[in-house]
Formats: sequence, C-alpha cells, structure tokens
Amino acid sequence: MIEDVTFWLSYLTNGKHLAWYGSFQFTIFAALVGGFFAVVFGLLGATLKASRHFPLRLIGSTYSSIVRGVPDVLFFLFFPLAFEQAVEWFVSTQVCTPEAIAAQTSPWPPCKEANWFLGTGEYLLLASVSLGLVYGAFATNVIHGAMRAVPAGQLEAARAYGMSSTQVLWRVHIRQMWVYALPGLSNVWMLIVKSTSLLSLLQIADIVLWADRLGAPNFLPAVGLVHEDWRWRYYLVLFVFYILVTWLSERVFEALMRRAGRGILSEEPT
Amino acid sequence: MKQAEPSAAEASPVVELRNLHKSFGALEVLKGISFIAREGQVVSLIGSSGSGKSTLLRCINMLEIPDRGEVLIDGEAVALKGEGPERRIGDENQIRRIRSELGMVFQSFNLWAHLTILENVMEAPLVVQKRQRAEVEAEARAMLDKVGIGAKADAYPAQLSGGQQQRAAIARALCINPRVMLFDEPTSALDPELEVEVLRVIKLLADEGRTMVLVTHDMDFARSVSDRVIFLHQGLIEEEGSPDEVFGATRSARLKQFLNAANHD
Amino acid sequence: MKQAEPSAAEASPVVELRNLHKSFGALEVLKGISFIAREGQVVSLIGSSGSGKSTLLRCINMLEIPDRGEVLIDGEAVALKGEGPERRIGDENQIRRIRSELGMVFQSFNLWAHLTILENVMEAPLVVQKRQRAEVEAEARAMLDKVGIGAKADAYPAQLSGGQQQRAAIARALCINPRVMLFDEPTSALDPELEVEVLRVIKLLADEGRTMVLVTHDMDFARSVSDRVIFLHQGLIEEEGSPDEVFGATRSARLKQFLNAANHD
Amino acid sequence: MQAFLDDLAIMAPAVLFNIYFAAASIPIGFVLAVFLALGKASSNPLVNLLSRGYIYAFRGSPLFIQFFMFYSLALSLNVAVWRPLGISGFVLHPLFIGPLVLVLNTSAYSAEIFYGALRAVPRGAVEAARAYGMSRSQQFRRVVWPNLIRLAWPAYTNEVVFLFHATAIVYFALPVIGTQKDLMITAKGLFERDFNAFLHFPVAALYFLLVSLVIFFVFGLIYQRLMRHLPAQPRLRFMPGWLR
Amino acid sequence: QENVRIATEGAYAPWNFLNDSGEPAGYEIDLAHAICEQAGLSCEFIVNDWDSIIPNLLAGNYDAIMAGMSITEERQQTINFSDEYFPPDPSRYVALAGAAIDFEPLSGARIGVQGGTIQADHAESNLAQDNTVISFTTADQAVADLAAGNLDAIFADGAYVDPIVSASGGSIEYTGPEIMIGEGMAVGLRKEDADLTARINDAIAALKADGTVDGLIAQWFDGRGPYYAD
Ligand SMILES: Nc1ncnc2c1ncn2[C@@H]1O[C@H](COP(=O)(O)OP(=O)(O)OP(=O)(O)O)[C@@H](O)[C@H]1O
Ligand SMILES: Nc1ncnc2c1ncn2[C@@H]1O[C@H](COP(=O)(O)OP(=O)(O)OP(=O)(O)O)[C@@H](O)[C@H]1O
Ligand SMILES: [Mg+2]
Ligand SMILES: [Mg+2]
Repeated sequence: MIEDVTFWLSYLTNGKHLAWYGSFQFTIFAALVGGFFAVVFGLLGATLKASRHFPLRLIGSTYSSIVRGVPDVLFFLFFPLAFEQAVEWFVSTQVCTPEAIAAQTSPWPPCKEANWFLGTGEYLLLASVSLGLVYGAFATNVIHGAMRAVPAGQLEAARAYGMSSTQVLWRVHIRQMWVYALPGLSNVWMLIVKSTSLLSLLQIADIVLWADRLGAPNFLPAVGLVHEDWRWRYYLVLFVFYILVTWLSERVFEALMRRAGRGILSEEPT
Repeated sequence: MKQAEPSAAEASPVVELRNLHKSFGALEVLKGISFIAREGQVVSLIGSSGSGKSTLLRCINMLEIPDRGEVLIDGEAVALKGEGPERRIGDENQIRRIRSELGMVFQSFNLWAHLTILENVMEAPLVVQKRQRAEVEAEARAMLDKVGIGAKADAYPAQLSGGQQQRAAIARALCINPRVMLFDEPTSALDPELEVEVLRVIKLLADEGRTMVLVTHDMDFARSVSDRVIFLHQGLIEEEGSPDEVFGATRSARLKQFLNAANHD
Repeated sequence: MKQAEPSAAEASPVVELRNLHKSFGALEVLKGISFIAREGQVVSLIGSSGSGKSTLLRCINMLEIPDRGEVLIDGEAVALKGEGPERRIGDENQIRRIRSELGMVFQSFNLWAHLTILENVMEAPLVVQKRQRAEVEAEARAMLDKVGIGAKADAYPAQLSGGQQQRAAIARALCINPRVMLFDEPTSALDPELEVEVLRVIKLLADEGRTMVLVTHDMDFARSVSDRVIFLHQGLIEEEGSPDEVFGATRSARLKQFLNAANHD
Repeated sequence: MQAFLDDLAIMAPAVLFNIYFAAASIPIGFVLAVFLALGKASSNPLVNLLSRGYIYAFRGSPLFIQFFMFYSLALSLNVAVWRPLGISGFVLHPLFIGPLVLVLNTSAYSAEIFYGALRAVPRGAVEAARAYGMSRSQQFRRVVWPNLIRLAWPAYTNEVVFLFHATAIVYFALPVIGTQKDLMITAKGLFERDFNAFLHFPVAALYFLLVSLVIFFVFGLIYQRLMRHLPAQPRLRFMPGWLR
Repeated sequence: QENVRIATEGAYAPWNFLNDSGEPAGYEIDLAHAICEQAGLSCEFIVNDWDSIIPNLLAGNYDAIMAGMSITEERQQTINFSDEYFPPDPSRYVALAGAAIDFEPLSGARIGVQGGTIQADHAESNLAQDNTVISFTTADQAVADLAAGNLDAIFADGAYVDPIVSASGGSIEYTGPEIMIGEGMAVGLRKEDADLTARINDAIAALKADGTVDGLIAQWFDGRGPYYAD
C-alpha cells in the first residue's frame, strides 16, 4: 500500500511528468498573449470597419470575414510558415549581399544570414500571434457590433450638450461599449482557450503532446514504466483542466461584467 | 393659462428658424418652417404623430442638419456647409459652444446609463464647460433638490422611475445654465401621476421666465404654460398664435379635428 | 354613459371572484378581492399604476394563480390544488375549456408574429376548438371586417399600426366566441388617434351586450362604457358602483385624488 | 497556375470527407440539441442537471481533446465490448467515430443556442396561447417552436459553418484509413511533399470558404422564408457565437 | 565549435524516445553524441513531430535529422543523406498472438503503419488494393490499436517491433514474411550543407571502423544486430 503510494508518487513526479506539468505554462501563456493580441486586432479591425474611407472599411471587413470563413487549424498551420518566410524575406532585404544570394543553392531563404531559427520561444510567440490574428477577426465583429449597440440616444445626448466627437467617443461610446462587447469577448476568450489545445500542431511540446506521449503504450522498460494504452486517462485530466479554466474564466468575466455594467445592467435599488 | 406679457414681443430673439427644410430620403418632413422664440418666451409645438415636431426641435441644436434654411441662436447663424442631404456642420467649435447653450431634454430622457444621477448632471459642466468640480457639484445638488430628487443623487438612472428620470434629465439640462431649454414630449413616456410631477417642474421654469421650446401632446398643458403655440401639419406651420387664439379661436379645420381627437383622449 | 339596465342585476353571474389573494414574493398585490360580473355587464377596473389591476384580470383566466380564493366562471369553480405560492391548476382539461371561453385582449396585443392576421384569428378555433377550417375562415374574415381591418387579413402583425394590431387582437379574442371578453388597458399603447378607433370597437361590443371586464386608465371611457366601475387601491376594492356613483358621487378620498390626477392628464 | 488547378483537382474528392462529416452530424445534432435545450429549461431537477452538465462539459472543453478521449476510450473498450458485438471495425472507424464526436459536440453548442432562443420567445405570445386554452404541447408546437427556430436560426447557421470548419481536425486526432483523407490532411500531405505552403493551404482554404458560402446561402434562403412575417428583415450575419 | 541542431521524433524506441526525465534518449542520441564528438561539433537535440520533420529542416529550424529515417529516393529529391548509420534491416509484420493471418496472398486485413514511413509507402503500393491500410501519426498509436484489437497486424521496422514482441510476454508475435525495404538509416541534411554532410560522413566512417557503431547497436538492440562488422 505504502509502496504503491510511493511508486505512484515517484511515477507522477518523474521528469516526463514534470515536463508535462511545466508545459501548462505554454498553454496559459499562449492563451493570455493570444487574448491580448485578439483584443488589439479586434479594436484595430473594428476601427477599420467603422472607418469613413471605403478602402479601409473593405480591409476591415475582408479581414474579419475571410479569417472567419476558414478553419482555425488551417491558419495555425499556414500562418507561422508564412510569417517566418515574410520575416526572412524582410531580413534578407536588409542583410543579404548579392553574392550571398547568388551563392544560395536552396530555394529558401534568400541567403543564409536571413535564416530565422525558430525555437520553442519563437514558436510560442508565433502561435500567440496566430491566435490573436484568427480570433481578432471574431473580436472585430464583437467590438464593431458592440459599438453599434450603444443606444443612439446616449450619444445624441452627449452631442446635444456640446461634447466634441472624441469626448463622445471616449466618455460615452467606448465606456458603454464594453457592456455589449463583454459577452462576445468572453466567447472569443473561450475559443482561444480551447484552441490552445492545437498548440502541438505548431511544434510546441504542449500539454496535449505530453499527454499523448505519456499515455502511449510502452513495452520497453528502458523507456520507462511499462504500461498499456493510457491515453484516455491523460486526456481526461486535460478535459478537466479545460473545464476548470472555462469555469474560472466565466467567473472572471462575470466580475468584469458587473463592473462594466454598473448602472447599465443593475436594477437593484440602492 | 399664462398671460401673454406685452414686453415679450419686443424681447430679443433667442431662437430663430428661417425657412427650414428637411427630408429623410424621399420623405419631406419639414417644408419650410420659420419662427422666432424670444427671450423668456415659452413656445409649444403641437401636431399629430409624424408631423415633424421632434425633427424640428432636433434641427435647433443640429442633431438633424436641415437640408435648407438657417438656424440663428441669439442672432448668430449656425454655420453649415454643403447642400441638401450632404449638408454638414461648418464649424465644430461654434456648434459645440452653441449646443452647450441649448439644454435639450429628450423624450426618452437619454440619461447616461453608466453614470450616477449626480455624475450625469455634472458631466457637461465639467467636460464641456470645464468648470470647477466643487462648484459644479454644489450647483448640481441644488438643481436636483429643486426638481425634487436630491435624495437620488447617487443612484443610477436605471434605478429611478420614469418621472424621476425625466426630472433628472431636466436637472442635467438646467445645470449647463442654457439660454434655451428644448423639451421633446417631456411627459409622454410617463404615467398620469408621474406626469403631474414633471409638468409642475416645467411650469416652475416657465414662471421663472426661462426661454423654452417644447413639443407636447398635452393640450391642457400647452395652453397653461405657453406664450405661443405652433401647430405643425404636413411639414408646415398650419396655425400659430397665443394659446387663446389657437385653442380658443381655432381657424384651421385640420387643427379643429386634431383638437377634437386630443380632447377625446 | 350607458344606462344601467334593471335586468342586469338579475342576470346570471358569468365571472365571480371570491376573496382573491395574490402575492409576488413578499409583495402582497391582491388582499382579498370579490366581485361578480353578470351576463351582459361591462365591468371596468380602475386604479393607479401597480395597484394590481392587471394581476386581477390575469387571475380570472389563471395566467396568475391566486394564492387564496376562488374564481367561478359561469358558476363553475376553477379547480386548483395546493396552497399559497405552491398552488397549481387542478385540472388541465377544465382550465383549457374555461380559458377558451374567456377572450383575453392583452395590453401589448401579443399577436403571434409568425402568423398572418387571419391565421392569428383562426388559430385558437382551429387548434383548440378543432372547428372546420372553412367555417372558421368565413367567421374570422367577418370578424376582421367588423373591427374594420378586413383588408389586412393577409398582412403580418409587424406590418400593422398599433391600433390595427389591437383591433386584430380583439378580433382574435372574439373569434373564439367567448362568454366574457377581458381587456387589459386596450388603448394605453396607442396614440390618441388610434385610441379612438379601438375605443369605438369596444363600445360596439358593449352595446351588443357582451360581457366584458376591462382595465383602463381612461376615465371618460370607463364612464361611458361601463355598467360597474371598480376602483382598486392597495390590493383591495376601495370603491365600487355604477359609473354615476363612482365618478359622480365619489366617497373615498383616495379615489378623489386619483380622479383629480387623471383629469389633469 | 497549372499547379493551382492540379491542387483543385486533387482536393475535390477530399472536400467530400469534410462535407460528409458535417452532413452526418448536423441533423442528428439538431434533434439532440432540441431535447437538450428543453432539458436545460426543464423544471425537473435531474433532467435539468444532466442537460446542463452535458452542455457545459462539451462546450467547456476543446473538440480536439474530445476526439482523442473518445477514440482512446472506444479503443480501450474494443476487446471487452465492440469485438464481442462484432462491430469493432465499425465503431472505431473515423467515418463513424468522427461524426459521433461531432454530434456530441455540436448538440451541446446548438442546445445552448436553442436554449437562449427558448428564453427569448416573447412571453406574451406564449401567454396568449395559454389564454386561448392551448395545451402544453399545442403551445410548444404552434407558438414556442416557430418563434424559437426563427430566433435561433442566425446563430445556428454560424454553428453549422463552424461545425464544418471543425471537421478539419478530425484526422489530426484519428487514424487515416487508406486514401480516405480530408482537405486538411490532403493539403498537409501535399505540403510535406514540396513544401509550398503558399499554394496548398490557400487552395484548401478556398474550398472551406466556398462550402461555407454555400451553407450561408442555403441557410440564408431558409431564413428569409422563415422571416417573411417581418417587413424589414435583418440580414443573416456571420457572427461568432459560443464556438469550439 | 560549430553548433548543430539535430531533430528527432522522440517516439521511436529504441532509436529515439523520451526517457523518464523527459530528455531524448536512445541509439540515435548516443550515436549523435559520438558523431559530434568525433567531428568536433557541439550538438543539441530538438524534438519534432515526424510529419513535419523534413519541412522544418528545410525551413532552417535545425540542421540535421536523426529520427530512424530510412534513405529513400523520394526523400533524396529534397534532402541529402549522410552515409547510413543503421544497416538495411527487414521490415516485419506483428500481430496479436494466435491471429492466424494468411499471407498467401494477404487480403482483407487491417494493417497499421506510421504515416510517412517507408513501410507506409510499401503498404500503400502493394497492400492497399486488397487490404485496409491504416496510418497513424506515431508508431506508438499503431501499437495501441493493435493491442486493443483494432488492427490485424502492424507493419514496421523489424528492429522497432522486436523489443515490443519480446516485452509483450507472448501476446504480440511476428507473423508473415520479412520484407527488405529501404537502404538503411542515415542522417538527413539540407542539400546545401555539403560541408556538414562531409564532416558527419567522416565521423560515421571512423565510428564504424572503430566498432563504436556496432557497440551501440548491440547495446540498444538487445544484441540482435544488424551489425556492420558482418
Ligand atoms: N432618422 C430618420 N430617418 C428616416 N425617417 C425619419 C427619421 N426621423 C424621423 N423620420 C420620419 O419623419 C417623420 C417625422 O418624424 P418626427 O419624429 O419628427 O415626428 P413627430 O412629430 O415628433 O411624431 P411623434 O409625435 O410621434 O413623436 C416621421 O414620418 C418619421 O418616420
Ligand atoms: N410576475 C411578477 N413578479 C413580481 N411582481 C409582479 C409580477 N407581476 C406584477 N408584479 C407586481 O405587482 C404589482 C401589481 O402589478 P400589476 O401589473 O397588476 O399592476 P397594474 O395595476 O396593472 O399597473 P399598471 O397600471 O402599471 O399596469 C406591481 O407592483 C408589480 O410590480
Ligand atoms: Mg417625436
Ligand atoms: Mg397593468
């Protein structure tokens, strides 16, 4: 009994498991940074979409509709590659000498100096930007819709009292917009959280990859504990983890909503 | 009914509209409206639903830009550029200055939902007129007391009844110390008992000699509070005059019909 | 004002309430209401906002279940089981039968938005009473003509003005050929001119001798159409009688105050 | 250009797999979702709790993980359950277990949409039905359902499109049998052959986009028909809901 | 000292796998250390999915692949191979004990392979006609499906399945013919890195000559071979 406990304790704390536990930070990092970028791209996209100039409006709505018309996985596979090549191309225009370009035999990169090595850190950043880019398209729509959901009368009243358009924008429009945007942004956040399960497709040794490795059946004592296919148990842990994150996120968004919705939502008498 | 004071006719014009036209798409709502509201006068706009009363009122502070015609506030013409539906505000600074002299009270109140009543009242003086907070707060509280909702200063609009909200909206408009108060159907969203409260406040203002332009459905009220009554019909001023003339000696057949329906109300 | 017909007092009771109580949580809205509406009578409920008029009306067809007390329709007590807030409908079949004899017209019309006006009117006769389509359709069209919107039979509710919608709702209620019509503030959502149309239709029904219970804010109308007027105040019947008694010889101080405010309206 | 056309031709059969996955799961998911939504709105505490728990679990966790979990769970039951029943090859086949997980997943998302719509059905319309003596099932069929489906349709359309997109990860989690490859795996395979990311992935994206547009068009037509009772119809808009 | 990044899959024991502490280990890892020492390089391991292991080499995310990759003509079109460091070795079928599979001819069977391997290629061109070929992302997953009875057999590198057969305690056994495919395993390199290829080739040659390679094969493959000494 005691032996069992110590055995399991040491099994569950071996390096492989520690690496698994450690990989949760990648997931959390990608979600948080991805969420940040999504809001940034969302605000940007919504600004474009609401712009007075047609070309900008076109860019804004093209961005949000094309990206949402295509599965996120496809973007995750495509965007990092495209981004890497774009960076390398940009660097090459700065550093490559004509001789170096001539000397380069392989089709890419233009010259050796322009090559960009991607390690876990870079991949993680790329993944976060990809998440931000994909879900920024959703956030664009949410924020755009929320801006339009602010009752016209609220803005009219501000204008009628002589506020300038920037004052109207910041003191009333954006201030009230959050109430309408938060439910949508909360959805987008949940999307981001769940799409972090795809990080393994981006060459990050994330929680899913480790769960798969740890759960795979093993017959060789040299490799570690010999066991049959245990993957579904490891996946069950991930399943629970994601449910917990969802639950926690909901609580946080509820609190945010209460803050943003003061006066607008509360009807309880003082 | 208020007595038309002889001095009123000679007082200087505060709001003057000259030949105002406004269309929404194909629908021509205002077809050439001119009138003058002088210092201290109360002007009521009446007319059936859709006759353009609200539109007219909103043209005064340029929430709607008239397609044609001029608006003069205190003798100063509001600068506009362009023609017809493309017409735009000409001078942003001028319009902001002028707007802050026109205290608009909306039919649906339009209190800022994210601010408390006190903050609502203080917002424009602080942000637009850039006055001192302490001074504004004292004045705002006094104003709320005056309209009878001093106790609700720290509540949010959603926590107030309709009548209280309407009075808060009046306090908000008053607190910018406007040359003119514009009221759009100040009581139509209220139930009869709340209506009484709000009408009492407006009457108080009228008796103080404040210049007001108001849209109303309530004929008794229009009669008792106004110096001039203007009846709008199909985009034009169909009849205009003192309450006695308009209600007592109605000339237009259409106005007669309207007043009958309103009486039956 | 309608003459109280001597025969009315002897006619059989169609709606009878006995000591009705209803609370929402801690708020006791009805504190023991009893009254009788007899065959052919028009009973008006008046009272200030929140006095429980709608709740009382909704108790008649059990859209709200009273906590205590009985409702009798045509002398038949509506079966209820349980006590207080747990009280439930006792017999689903009975209540469905009874409901289909009570034509309710809601304040906000509540027309079924996905059906045309004609379909709205035909729905209950077809689905609940399982009558023949051809016969129902003829009757529905006649009913729509009667309320003056025969031409709108194939329009959807959203395409109608408020007054037209209200009349469609009346036609819908009439088409189940109810023993009693229940009206909840039939005109308060309408503007004055639309109001006239609807009041005309209701008056027509009253003159036909249809039994009706109606909640209204319009005192003039209550006076002209009712056989009995009931004034609700704080969950109780504060005053009750013929229109002449209630409006002409008001006893209760509270009702006097209420009528004053309403007159000012 | 030739390479582009070649890719189009190669991926044409592959898109059928994505369409199959979506088409196989949407109708069943729809029906299941209606019951789940009613369950969530039910006053029976057990039914309510179960429906809520189910919806929460499937919306709160990634589809990718659900695929892995259900596949390895099904695998671990193979010897004990599927084999004796003689349905082993069938149950573990991606063309079965793929739609199965998608059904479980989409029914949770759709149920939430339907539940939201159910609560948004105008109270007055239902009260009117009650007031005219309709029974509970009549109320549901004649008044609640027509309102519910109209309210839910735009969001449900999005769910269908996103379900279609979700079919892209089926083969990332499940084994590939023979040449049964969907768009993503085909594009990835082509990419691994000549490393031309700028050709293969955009072609796959194009297919996804095209089918999404077709779904929008068809569902938009249905919506227009559903909404003919409103004179000014709000256009069906591509809006994110609570997605996976 | 030049830094060389070497990619491995980490899921193909005993060539490469992640040990209990989560570090890459196995025959190729030991061999790589020996090669690097011999060639005077400093080496670093990167774990990368099998699927994308060649694209990422080309993209410059690492410089070499040692992941049980056999030399094939198709791969040679895009990358260079060093000299082989693991001799050509037959591929084998394994099945659950007692599954009598008729290989004359093989038909109607469910055969599991790891996608993108030479065995997968072979199965696709020779078996797909009459059998169901099921490809998995990792070899481990194929083994899991075999153990759970979802496959009739898996077809894989003999030296990969050998330890599984011996460790399975008789529940998994060899079946069918041995098939010789592939030309041995070698380091995968970018075509333009001729210099690095040469240095690695020199090192491999030296290590073969002094018996280090055979020693490592003996150590990691249970003394089963195949050896270069023969
Ligand atoms: N922004 C707008 N766009 C299009 N039409 C408008 C707009 N605002 C008002 N209208 C139309 O202009 C006409 C006049 O509207 P307005 O609101 O001025 O009427 P009103 O006299 O205030 O009526 P009510 O008494 O019902 O408030 C109406 O037919 C209305 O539909
Ligand atoms: N479903 C409910 N839950 C809680 N409180 C309710 C409910 N329905 C009504 N009330 C409360 O009961 C009281 C009486 O409401 P009721 O609607 O009957 O008033 P009313 O006389 O019809 O008023 P009005 O003239 O404004 O329609 C009010 O205070 C109201 O807030
Ligand atoms: Mg108006
Ligand atoms: Mg009511």
